[in-house]
Amino acid sequence: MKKRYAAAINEALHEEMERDERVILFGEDVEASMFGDTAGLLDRFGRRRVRNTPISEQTLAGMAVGAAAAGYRPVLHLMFGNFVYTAMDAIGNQMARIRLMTGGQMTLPLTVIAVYGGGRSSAAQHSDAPHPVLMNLGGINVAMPANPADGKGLLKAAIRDDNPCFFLEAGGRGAEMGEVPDGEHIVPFGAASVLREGKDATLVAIGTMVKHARVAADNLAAAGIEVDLIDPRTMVPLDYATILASVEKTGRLVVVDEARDSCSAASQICAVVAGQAFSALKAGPARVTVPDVSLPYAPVAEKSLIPNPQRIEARVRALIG
Amino acid sequence: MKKRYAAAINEALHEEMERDERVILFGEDVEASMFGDTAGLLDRFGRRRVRNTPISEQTLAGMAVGAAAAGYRPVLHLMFGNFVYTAMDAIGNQMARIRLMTGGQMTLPLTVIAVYGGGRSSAAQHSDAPHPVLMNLGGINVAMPANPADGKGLLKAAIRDDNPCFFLEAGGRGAEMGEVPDGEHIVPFGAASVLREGKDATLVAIGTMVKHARVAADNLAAAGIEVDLIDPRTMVPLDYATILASVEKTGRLVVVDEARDSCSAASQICAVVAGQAFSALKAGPARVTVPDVSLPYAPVAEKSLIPNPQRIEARVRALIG
Amino acid sequence: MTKTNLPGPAPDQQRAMLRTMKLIRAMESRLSQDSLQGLLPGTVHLYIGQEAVAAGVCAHLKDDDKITSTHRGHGHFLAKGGSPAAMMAEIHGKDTGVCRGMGGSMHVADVSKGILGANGIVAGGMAIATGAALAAQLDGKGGVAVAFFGDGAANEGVFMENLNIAAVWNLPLIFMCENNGYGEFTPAHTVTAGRLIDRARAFGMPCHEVDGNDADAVWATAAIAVERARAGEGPSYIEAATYRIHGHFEAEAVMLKKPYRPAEEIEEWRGRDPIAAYVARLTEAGVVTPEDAAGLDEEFAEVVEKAVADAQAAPLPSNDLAASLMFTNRTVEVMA
Amino acid sequence: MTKTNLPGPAPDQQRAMLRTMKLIRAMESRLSQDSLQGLLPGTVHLYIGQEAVAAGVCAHLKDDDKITSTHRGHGHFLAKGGSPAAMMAEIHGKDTGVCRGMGGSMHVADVSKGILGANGIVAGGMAIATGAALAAQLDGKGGVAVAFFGDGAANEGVFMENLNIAAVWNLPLIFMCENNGYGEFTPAHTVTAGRLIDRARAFGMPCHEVDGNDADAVWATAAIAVERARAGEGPSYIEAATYRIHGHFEAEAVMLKKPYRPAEEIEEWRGRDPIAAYVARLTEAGVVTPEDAAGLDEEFAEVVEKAVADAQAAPLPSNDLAASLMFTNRTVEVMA
Ligand SMILES: Cc1ncc(C[n+]2csc(CCOP(=O)(O)OP(=O)(O)O)c2C)c(N)n1
Ligand SMILES: Cc1ncc(C[n+]2csc(CCOP(=O)(O)OP(=O)(O)O)c2C)c(N)n1
Ligand SMILES: [Mg+2]
Ligand SMILES: [Mg+2]
Repeated sequence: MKKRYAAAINEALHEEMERDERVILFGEDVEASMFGDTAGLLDRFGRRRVRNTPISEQTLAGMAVGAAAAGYRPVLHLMFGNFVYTAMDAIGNQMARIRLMTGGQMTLPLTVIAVYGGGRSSAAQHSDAPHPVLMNLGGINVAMPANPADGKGLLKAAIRDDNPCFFLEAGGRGAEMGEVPDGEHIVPFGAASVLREGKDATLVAIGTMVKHARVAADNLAAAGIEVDLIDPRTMVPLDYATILASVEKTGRLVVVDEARDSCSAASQICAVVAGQAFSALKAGPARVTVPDVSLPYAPVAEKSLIPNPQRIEARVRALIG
Repeated sequence: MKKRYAAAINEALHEEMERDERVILFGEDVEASMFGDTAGLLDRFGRRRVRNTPISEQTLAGMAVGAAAAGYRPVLHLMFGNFVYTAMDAIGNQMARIRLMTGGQMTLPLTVIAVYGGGRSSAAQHSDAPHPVLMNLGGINVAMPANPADGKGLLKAAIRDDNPCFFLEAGGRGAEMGEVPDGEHIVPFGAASVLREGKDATLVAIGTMVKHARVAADNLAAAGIEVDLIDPRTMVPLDYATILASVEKTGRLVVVDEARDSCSAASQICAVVAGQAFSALKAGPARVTVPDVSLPYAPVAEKSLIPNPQRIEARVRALIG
Repeated sequence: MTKTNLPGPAPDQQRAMLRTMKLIRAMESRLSQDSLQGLLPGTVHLYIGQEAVAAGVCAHLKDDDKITSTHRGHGHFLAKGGSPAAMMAEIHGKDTGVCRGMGGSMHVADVSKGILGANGIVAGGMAIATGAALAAQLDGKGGVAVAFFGDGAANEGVFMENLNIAAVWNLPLIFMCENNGYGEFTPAHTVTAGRLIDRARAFGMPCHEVDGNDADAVWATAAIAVERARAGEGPSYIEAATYRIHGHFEAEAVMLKKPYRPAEEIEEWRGRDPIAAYVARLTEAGVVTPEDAAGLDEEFAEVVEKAVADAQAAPLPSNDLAASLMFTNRTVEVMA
Repeated sequence: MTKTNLPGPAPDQQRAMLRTMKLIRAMESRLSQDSLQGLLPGTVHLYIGQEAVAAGVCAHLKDDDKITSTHRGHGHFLAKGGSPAAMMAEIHGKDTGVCRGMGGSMHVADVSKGILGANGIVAGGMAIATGAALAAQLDGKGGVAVAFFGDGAANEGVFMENLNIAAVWNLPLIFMCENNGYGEFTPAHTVTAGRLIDRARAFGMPCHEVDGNDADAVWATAAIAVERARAGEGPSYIEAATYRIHGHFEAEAVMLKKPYRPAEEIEEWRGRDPIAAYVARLTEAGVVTPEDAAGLDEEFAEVVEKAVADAQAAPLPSNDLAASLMFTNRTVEVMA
């Protein structure tokens, strides 16, 4: 059945809270639910398990660790991706480290939801894509669903996972429709999806960028250039095998990422592919990313910095030469 | 004259505070100075300009922004690299963004000092190398001096720079000696130093890793393998030109970085080189990094995870084949 | 509550505050319309109903004094002397904007006027104000910094950190809390233990409560705190009770499934509109005539009209601008 | 100060607390020696002088109750039932350590005993305790969580955030502040405005001050707070005045250029040693004999000796261990 992105996510939360009463949800304004993803949960599950919180991100993230260590499966809605920085001590110094530091004693089945990405004139404090920072921390799984089905399936997987999982929602995409399988639908972490097959190049697109990459791939196909279009779906763990196999076939790689370029996921993927599939490569792997700037408010200026179908298409064409 | 690393840094602070009374210093225990880098400054410059602070990292970093915006040149000693996470909201949402958000009105001549890296059984909350996170933020300069001379010269440059600069001190290296030029000594940001020249491979080593890379390069030379050894010295801005020119000559690249591998500086450099110097490459660019783990306390286990001369040497040899 | 039998503002000062409030209201009423009609790029958080706080506090400040503001920052910007035209252009995302279109509504700033910026991070401006207060203390010229923030921001831990540092170092800083009863869509009392003012009291600084819809009362209270700061006697905390008549942001009626505040509550506060009440008081006292008040409305209607027209006609910022603004001395390049 | 005319511990409980304190002291005295001789991999922050706090509080806790601790965490670990041998092996960095050598002194934890870990981040454990208290509230079985922290940690903003959330949600949580007068090498009064207890009071929870060197007084105060938490009546704050006799960490004498605390101050507090005083009190009251006390010293000397010998003989953790422990269900691989 076709569903909106936010609705699919909301459905996953309903189903998992129904299934397991140790799943609890808290965050700022989860009751009013600006994004619609947590709508209705308070009415359904009550104020014991669904809690509006004070504006105290650092503590909320630390509490998720504590509640998980004590046997619950907390879901924290952190609102915007930039607030990952606000809560970073609890994330980078506790959540990501504490399992190792306790010699594996502590198991942390927790999920953190945050909405990331630009394109809506929200300016520099509400537009970051924080996945590269999370990837560098180690110890945290990171999902970046690009469509309603993956939104539902990855969130259910995250909630059932015994490890800390970030679930990064594509900003401004809440109303987009997509087919969501009926019944129980779970998407495992670490399994990329191949959205299109082609022999000429491998196009990897992350989260928000999948949509643009699809358009680019369609345009390229119309011009006779066929690409493998790969959506990794989770950045940790990252399905390098699928990407490498594709590059072995195509010999060319373009990675599209809404992160700033330096130390981006795109750079990571290009580095690994350059290291592991060098002999298969016919051209240097290419990145289409945001330059190392803060996103501006002015819409045209902002859009010009975020990868778009034209830039992606041009990059693939340049590679093929 | 030969000086210790911490002493060279201390000298830079003395000289810059002497030179410009708008340079001020604050941080936790800058008076007692566990690392020796801020020793004597309070006695010399008094409690107006040198202040021990409460343990409030988030606010200290925000205050550096405010004091800089109001015309001072604050130097904040943040103690350990992991506390970058503790202060991350002020760093990632304010320090890195506010100049752009104000349309360039706000100029932030501030410096943040932090000691990073493992190898001393300090365990996972005191051993991180946070430079990839800082690089991804954009808007922040990052220096990683590997020796006393660069320690002095880069810190003086950072303090005089009109932009936010992180000055990351190599952990556990405070007592190491090195030649420091007499008199005014400033090392510009964005200029790599080439420590050794050779035709067979380009070895880039970052901060703490330069020492190990030197040993590896010496060993390789003894076996007839000559490398260009490059210390980028600053990660933002990063002197890609020097690295690219070297790779054009050697055709091979190994980057050594104490960061966790995913979205590391090593990955960034490999990605850029693979993209820009592909036709010069004889082999895939290689990374020697820390795997995506938290560093353990147990010394042998910890050391096994941090790049060492043997691993570096092996990687270069493998590339040359 | 600080009683209005404190020394109050002189008639000139009252007229100036009325001007400030009317200017803010005129600007924001237009922003509200334009936002609902989809004419603005981003979202806007309006200060309508809280104008007396910015007006009463900023009346005491000079250009050299610093303020930091919040996501709800238009009022503070204008009250501290920011240009209406430059703000309007900013919110329209134009190159002529006070931040060249890079910041928008949530980031209006004019450093030359001591406005260190509205801020999209709740409580994010506070430490910046503390840093500016440290600078003012070092300057030793009697400068002061004011951190404006909301009841919601008072639950961010940095609030306490800043209270502590300001108190320990005796900084010339004013913590100006605008308690409007809500953070986004959550009533403050459901997420706030105890009274906010007691948090500040724990740090041993003078603490004042004031009716945030009474410009004279705010003025009188701020006078005490500003004087204290200028005299080198340290920080103060002021808490103003007020209300966001328009709610959290203009899009909320569309975005939310159901109302989160009682209609009667909104009506009650509309009845306590700080500007209407002030006009009544000043007219009664003969400080202004009804014609004066109407004249201000006309004057600002024109200001707004022109600001909007100019903003609409203004050029967009170039696509290269952001890359050139990140650092003072270089343009960010992309390493493809 | 909470007076000792509160209902106090029974003789059995007193003997148990004396055991706890003596065990901690015996373990740490050895750690001090071994650290100064360079026999331990990392640094150690010793609890010597503060033992009465951990003993008095943990006497009320069951294995299901949760605590979070600090960088100075050996005392809390042992008082809450952690194994001395497993702790010693941990600090030696061995595979038999309670954290398999992965955490070391700053991270001793035993989840099966409700010890959610010492923590190297100042104030880092607090929110973890709050989360555990939330879990206990949801469990509805009268469980309680205790966050141990220092005077220095009380200047981290998260302190206030946690006080607020615990109070708003009425969580079964105890904020156990050990005010030992210093954070590292900085005297607390130079970086702390007002009194810490007033910060907690602002959130409307019961607040107690107690002599942290008097185990009975701590016991009596903790009894009230624990009972309140178990009864679902919400959080409390306790502040214990105490002293770190050994200073911040064992390396400080070597690392610092000059002393940061007066010799007389150290001597004065040595004179108020919580264990010596307790032995005197219990002997006087006939609860223990001098021989009992000496017997404990002998017993623990053996425990320590064996713990050290076992730790020395134990195997190192394998170099692959860290990669296998990051996640529950996979080993971290390196993509070369
Ligand atoms: C760190 C952070 N957390 C959450 C938000 C989302 N947010 C924006 S405004 C707001 C409420 C702020 O309430 P208050 O401080 O009372 O200010 P008011 O809106 O009432 O003026 C929230 C939660 C944010 N912008 N920054
Ligand atoms: C976030 C953070 N900042 C700074 C430090 C460095 N540090 C370690 S212990 C300490 C002092 C803590 O003082 P207090 O809370 O009083 O505990 P005590 O050492 O007195 O037991 C500091 C500043 C740290 N570990 N974590
Ligand atoms: Mg509010
Ligand atoms: Mg202390």
